Amino acid sequence: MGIHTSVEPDIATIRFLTPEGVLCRPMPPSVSDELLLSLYRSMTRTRTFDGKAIALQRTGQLGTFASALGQEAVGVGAAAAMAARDVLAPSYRDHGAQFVRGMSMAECLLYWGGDERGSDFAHSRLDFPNCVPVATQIAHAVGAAYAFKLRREDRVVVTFIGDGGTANGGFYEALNMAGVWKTPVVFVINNNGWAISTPRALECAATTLAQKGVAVGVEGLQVDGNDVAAVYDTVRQAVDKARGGQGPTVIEALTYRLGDHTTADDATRYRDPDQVRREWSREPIARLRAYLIGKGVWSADSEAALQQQCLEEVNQAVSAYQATQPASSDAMFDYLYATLPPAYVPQREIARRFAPSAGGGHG
Amino acid sequence: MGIHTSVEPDIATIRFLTPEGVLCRPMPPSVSDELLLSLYRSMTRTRTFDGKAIALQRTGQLGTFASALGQEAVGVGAAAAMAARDVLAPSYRDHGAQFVRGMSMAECLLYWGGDERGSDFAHSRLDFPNCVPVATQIAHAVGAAYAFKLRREDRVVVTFIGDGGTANGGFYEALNMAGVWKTPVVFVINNNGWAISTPRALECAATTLAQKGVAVGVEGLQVDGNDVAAVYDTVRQAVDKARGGQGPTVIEALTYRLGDHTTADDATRYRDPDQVRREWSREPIARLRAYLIGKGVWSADSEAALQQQCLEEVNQAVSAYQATQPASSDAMFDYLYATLPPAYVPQREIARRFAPSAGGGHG
Amino acid sequence: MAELSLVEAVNRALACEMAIDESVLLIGEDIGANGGVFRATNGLQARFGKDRVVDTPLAEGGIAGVAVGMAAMGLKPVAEIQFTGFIYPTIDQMINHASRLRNRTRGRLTCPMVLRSPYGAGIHAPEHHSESPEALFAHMPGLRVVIPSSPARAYGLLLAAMRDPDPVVFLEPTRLYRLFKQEVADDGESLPLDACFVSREGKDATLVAWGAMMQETLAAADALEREGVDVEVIDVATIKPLDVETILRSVEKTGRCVIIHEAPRTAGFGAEIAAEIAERALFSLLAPVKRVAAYDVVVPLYRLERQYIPSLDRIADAVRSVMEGS
Amino acid sequence: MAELSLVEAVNRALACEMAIDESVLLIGEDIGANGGVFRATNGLQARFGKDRVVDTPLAEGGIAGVAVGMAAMGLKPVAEIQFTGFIYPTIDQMINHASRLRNRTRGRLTCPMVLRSPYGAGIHAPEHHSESPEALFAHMPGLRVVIPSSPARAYGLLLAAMRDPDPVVFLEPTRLYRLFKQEVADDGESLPLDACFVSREGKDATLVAWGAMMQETLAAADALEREGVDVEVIDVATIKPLDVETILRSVEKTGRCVIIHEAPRTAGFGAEIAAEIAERALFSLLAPVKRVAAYDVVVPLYRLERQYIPSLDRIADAVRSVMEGS
Ligand SMILES: Cc1ncc(C[n+]2csc(CCOP(=O)(O)OP(=O)(O)O)c2C)c(N)n1
Ligand SMILES: Cc1ncc(C[n+]2csc(CCOP(=O)(O)OP(=O)(O)O)c2C)c(N)n1
Ligand SMILES: [Mg+2]
Ligand SMILES: [Mg+2]
Repeated sequence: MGIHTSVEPDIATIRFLTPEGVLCRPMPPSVSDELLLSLYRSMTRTRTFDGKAIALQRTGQLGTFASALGQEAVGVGAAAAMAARDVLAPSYRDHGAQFVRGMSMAECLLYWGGDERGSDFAHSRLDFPNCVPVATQIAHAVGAAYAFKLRREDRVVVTFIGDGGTANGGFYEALNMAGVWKTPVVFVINNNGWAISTPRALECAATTLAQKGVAVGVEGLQVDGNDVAAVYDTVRQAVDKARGGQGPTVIEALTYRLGDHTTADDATRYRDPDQVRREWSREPIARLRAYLIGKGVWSADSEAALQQQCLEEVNQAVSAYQATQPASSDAMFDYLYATLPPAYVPQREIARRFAPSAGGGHG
Repeated sequence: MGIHTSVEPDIATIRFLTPEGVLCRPMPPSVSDELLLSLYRSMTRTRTFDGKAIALQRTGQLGTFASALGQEAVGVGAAAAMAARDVLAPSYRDHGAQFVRGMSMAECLLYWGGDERGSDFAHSRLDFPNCVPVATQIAHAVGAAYAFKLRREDRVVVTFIGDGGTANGGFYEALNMAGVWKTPVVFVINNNGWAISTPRALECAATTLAQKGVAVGVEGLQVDGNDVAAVYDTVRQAVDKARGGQGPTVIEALTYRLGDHTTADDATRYRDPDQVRREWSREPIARLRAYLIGKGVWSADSEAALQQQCLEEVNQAVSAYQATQPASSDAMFDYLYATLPPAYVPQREIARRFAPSAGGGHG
Repeated sequence: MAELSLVEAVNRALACEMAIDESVLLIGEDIGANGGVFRATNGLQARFGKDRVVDTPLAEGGIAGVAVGMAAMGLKPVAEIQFTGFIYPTIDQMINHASRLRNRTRGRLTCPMVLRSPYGAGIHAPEHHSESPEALFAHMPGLRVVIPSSPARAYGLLLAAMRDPDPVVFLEPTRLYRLFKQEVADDGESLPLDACFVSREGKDATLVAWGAMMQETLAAADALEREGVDVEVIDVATIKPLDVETILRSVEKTGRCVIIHEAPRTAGFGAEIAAEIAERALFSLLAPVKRVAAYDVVVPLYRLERQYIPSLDRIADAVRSVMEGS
Repeated sequence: MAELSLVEAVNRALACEMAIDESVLLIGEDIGANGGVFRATNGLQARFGKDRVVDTPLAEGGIAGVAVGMAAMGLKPVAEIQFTGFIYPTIDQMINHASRLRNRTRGRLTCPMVLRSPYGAGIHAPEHHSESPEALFAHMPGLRVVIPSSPARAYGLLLAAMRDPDPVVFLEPTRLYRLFKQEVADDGESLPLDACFVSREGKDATLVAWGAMMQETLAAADALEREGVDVEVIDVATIKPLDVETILRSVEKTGRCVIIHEAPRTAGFGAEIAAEIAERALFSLLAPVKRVAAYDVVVPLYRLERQYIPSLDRIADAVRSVMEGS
């Protein structure tokens, strides 16, 4: 039956920087040194934040937390390719992107610290909140993009999903609709090799996840997700394409989850530490640092200053988070409907009556 | 971005007989004249049945009914490629296949006549019943195939889905699992060009539906679904492959729904009659008849005899259907659980008490 | 005022709101040229265009999900699910997103969508076409659930649902789609979304129903009247939030209550009403609160569906038993 | 007999049945090497192999669907859904297939599967990890719904669920997974699937609860005892089919009933119990039937979850009010 068989598409991985930080193709014109420095700073901010968040969790000051360690280039690179007016539909591990979009670190801590106010972003107020039910955000992205297309608004939606999530029907249904409707949306698959303990090979038998696009007539691309330049440039082109009315793109970013799945996970139960060690040599921040230092635009001094700055920012955010007074029991009722229906008003009263006397701040 | 783009796979349509009934490739060795005659008879039976079922519905003697007019080659060809011990997981339009599997016409009428006993097949008792919620049967097929693989039983599952159904996440999730687990299952996509009123182009932007397999690492093939030899031979190979432990195959069969979606539908509301007229020149039965007559193995006499025989069979089935006494109200309770839990026993009593005095037969 | 069937009233409400509010759009399977399998959207694609009356691929979960995304960005999508038997894949999006988007974002994003579906048994439809899942949605905080029982109520309540700033599940009894016609004003006036209708006043017992079961219930009321039993009939119509006050007032007056629904008995919405009565009107009760519901069985194929749907006889029998106080 | 936590008891029941019955297999996300996110399947893949402890792709609808297919062919799949917040995509397969395969085929094909899931709030988990959807499943004809409240009950009821010839939804209170240990026999003895447990006898009022709420309920019983109120506590455990007789007997004795659950109040399973009492034990009642349930709100993020879960105070308050007859 050979000749009739659907062929495995030949998908090449887009990359500019090798793991050693050496150019393997000329940097695209869109990627200036200035941009790279800004992406570098964003990645470093994210990593600093992650370290602190894990520490807070370990000391009982934060709930379960999903770190982006090792995957910073995907979120940062993709978000940097968006215009401010565009809309992000994130998963739960995309604070790298959200920080670029203007979400504050204190908001992020509030969310993982068990407080809905963390999703009431002061900036990028059309961005969707974190999405925990895997793959459900993809339809939101397509629906939002449909709205923009219908109203001829110049906005593009960028959405993220993990490798594991691409096995879910919700991903497929929405991707398919985007293909039919040619909505202005970019799907970024954050392929970090694992869905909790499930390795990529047990999630899907296809060679790449980019080829998911083939099933639905949507262009599929694969990038080195640890090369922020490749992520940025590829997403930028896909965003431009979407903006130009030429429909959606699915981009598989190859990266690696260097940490546990979340603070509730212990990856040593299922993952070979040698694999993790190997992957540390490919991670995005050191790679870009090597390149920037090689180009003479970065130094040990600038690094130290940046580290300091990030730490300060994180510490300030932690203080703000910890100073936030917990919401009252009314907070369970007041945003449920535009106006609380009379049927539920007595319940709000009961909740007030049984509320424990107000506790301290967060954490 | 051209060079990195996932390519549209080049999928050729497998065909032996042209619409005129002329060989365009040598018949495969697996397809003898004897087999073709038997397939021809099966297709004719199905078509005769469909005509009668529609007439029954129009005269108030049957409920809503989904005819297979024009698509007989898909069901018949695929089912003929199965061993008796294999298992079928049909959709709701696959009585062509079910008749080959031994479902009686009276059973089929009972089902569409609103009686669960129609799904208590006397033959092929492991076959799944009709499946109305589109795409939900695909997971059943994969689960069943998993059972056979686990128990090292020499059984393969064949399942059907419409073109419209392939947009559903249930199809994708199950197909993906089959790819990962290499279960012995064959997915036949009955692409009849329409999902009720929704044309193929509005269901999916991919060029073929066979390429859905690319997304999940499952081989995908496309056949002329009006060429029963092509359907038979392709499914046969896929069944052999599955039996040999080499995993699943998805086969898109290109056909056309010559009738309304169901008796509740009026396709003239949304479909160009010229398209239907054109498609009549490609339908599977006349095509095979032309070939068989050309080969000298079929004649006007044998045709008349077959028509007569099919009519008699159908009429007998109608009589049996009409003579079936309606079930009593107990029928709602007695197969709900292995043993009706005590909590629901009083309800069975109430139902008895309020049962209208027994009515007549079906229809 | 023209006489309209319930499905025509739905059509008119959709057309009315689409004409007034250009953020309203319709999505669903076969709602375009085909006008929906029941013709609820008949003519609307021709009138409002393919961008606002969108034939979707066959993916109910996806339909609900894109509706959430559209609504979050300020559109007012009205999604049609072809039959309630296929509504289950929407539950994930309805409970995990539609119903809580406002809450999760402290009001920053909202979800003004309507999920419409033909609902219930009684039309000799095929398998999986006759389900009554209102109780599932009624249990989800943040949703509204509305079930009209007449053309006029369908028109007014659907307008209200489309104008509501929060997600509404709108279930349309297929059995009533063409059963009778009624004068329906073309005035764009909506009905309140959290008030029961007292469809018939009476003093001896309170009958509570909704949707198509209002037919058997009102017929039972007529039959009982001939026996000298004068019942009050309440059409709940807005299942969630429930206007329990109207029901309690009636039960306080009559002292007896029979609740009727087409969904299976166990954990059906009738239980909620009975529970509220048991908590808040107990001492007014002269007789047990009875539920006349479908049995706890799968909706049978159509040969038995009339034995599944609570009948006038069953309702009347229950009322007679509460009149005897047992 | 060893002291086991609830999650260890689940593990032991799974291991026991897999050893006895080779048609039992486990499927779910991260149940293999990882042993499940709560370790319920810890060690089982190593013991029974990858073919019988199957790590699935991330697709709950597909998991339920393949379980139906497996069960139809005679396997006994036990599917784990990682958290009840992700159980909604299984509903379609559970209501449209699992619960009715036997009925649809007149017993020709059956569906002996178990759908397990950690359930409920109270462990400071992230968003969507704290849901209590038992009422949804309880409304589906053809299913069984089981919720253990202790290690011993988890062991015996899970064995029974796996041995039952029909589909069972088995919800395991995460809050109890490691809260306490208890002696659990390793004897392979199952518990009945349609009988409530009278966990504490008393004469003044009947408290009805299940799952993790048994904690607050029993604690409230203790507190009330110190006030001189002697309550009976019933652990429903098998929500569906409901052993209402045990509850009615108790209410007939005490004349008072308070029903406690962690799911939102409206159309929660407590309504079903209250409705049954209002119909069948009305004249035994000395006070209104009260429900102490979560509010009709979305489960809040963890800072407020303790205000969401019915507290000992709320329960005791309700009992005091029924003791006063109001
Ligand atoms: C629908 C659903 N099922 C299960 C979970 C529990 N869960 C959280 S993350 C996760 C794995 C996701 O893997 P992947 O999509 O690769 O994203 P990653 O966490 O690796 O970024 C699972 C199973 C969930 N959140 N949603
Ligand atoms: C999940 C689901 N949604 C909607 C329907 C209603 N419906 C029945 S058939 C059909 C179209 C199916 O089209 P296709 O898959 O191409 O199969 P065909 O009928 O053409 O054989 C629809 C929408 C259904 N049965 N199941
Ligand atoms: Mg991953
Ligand atoms: Mg079709």
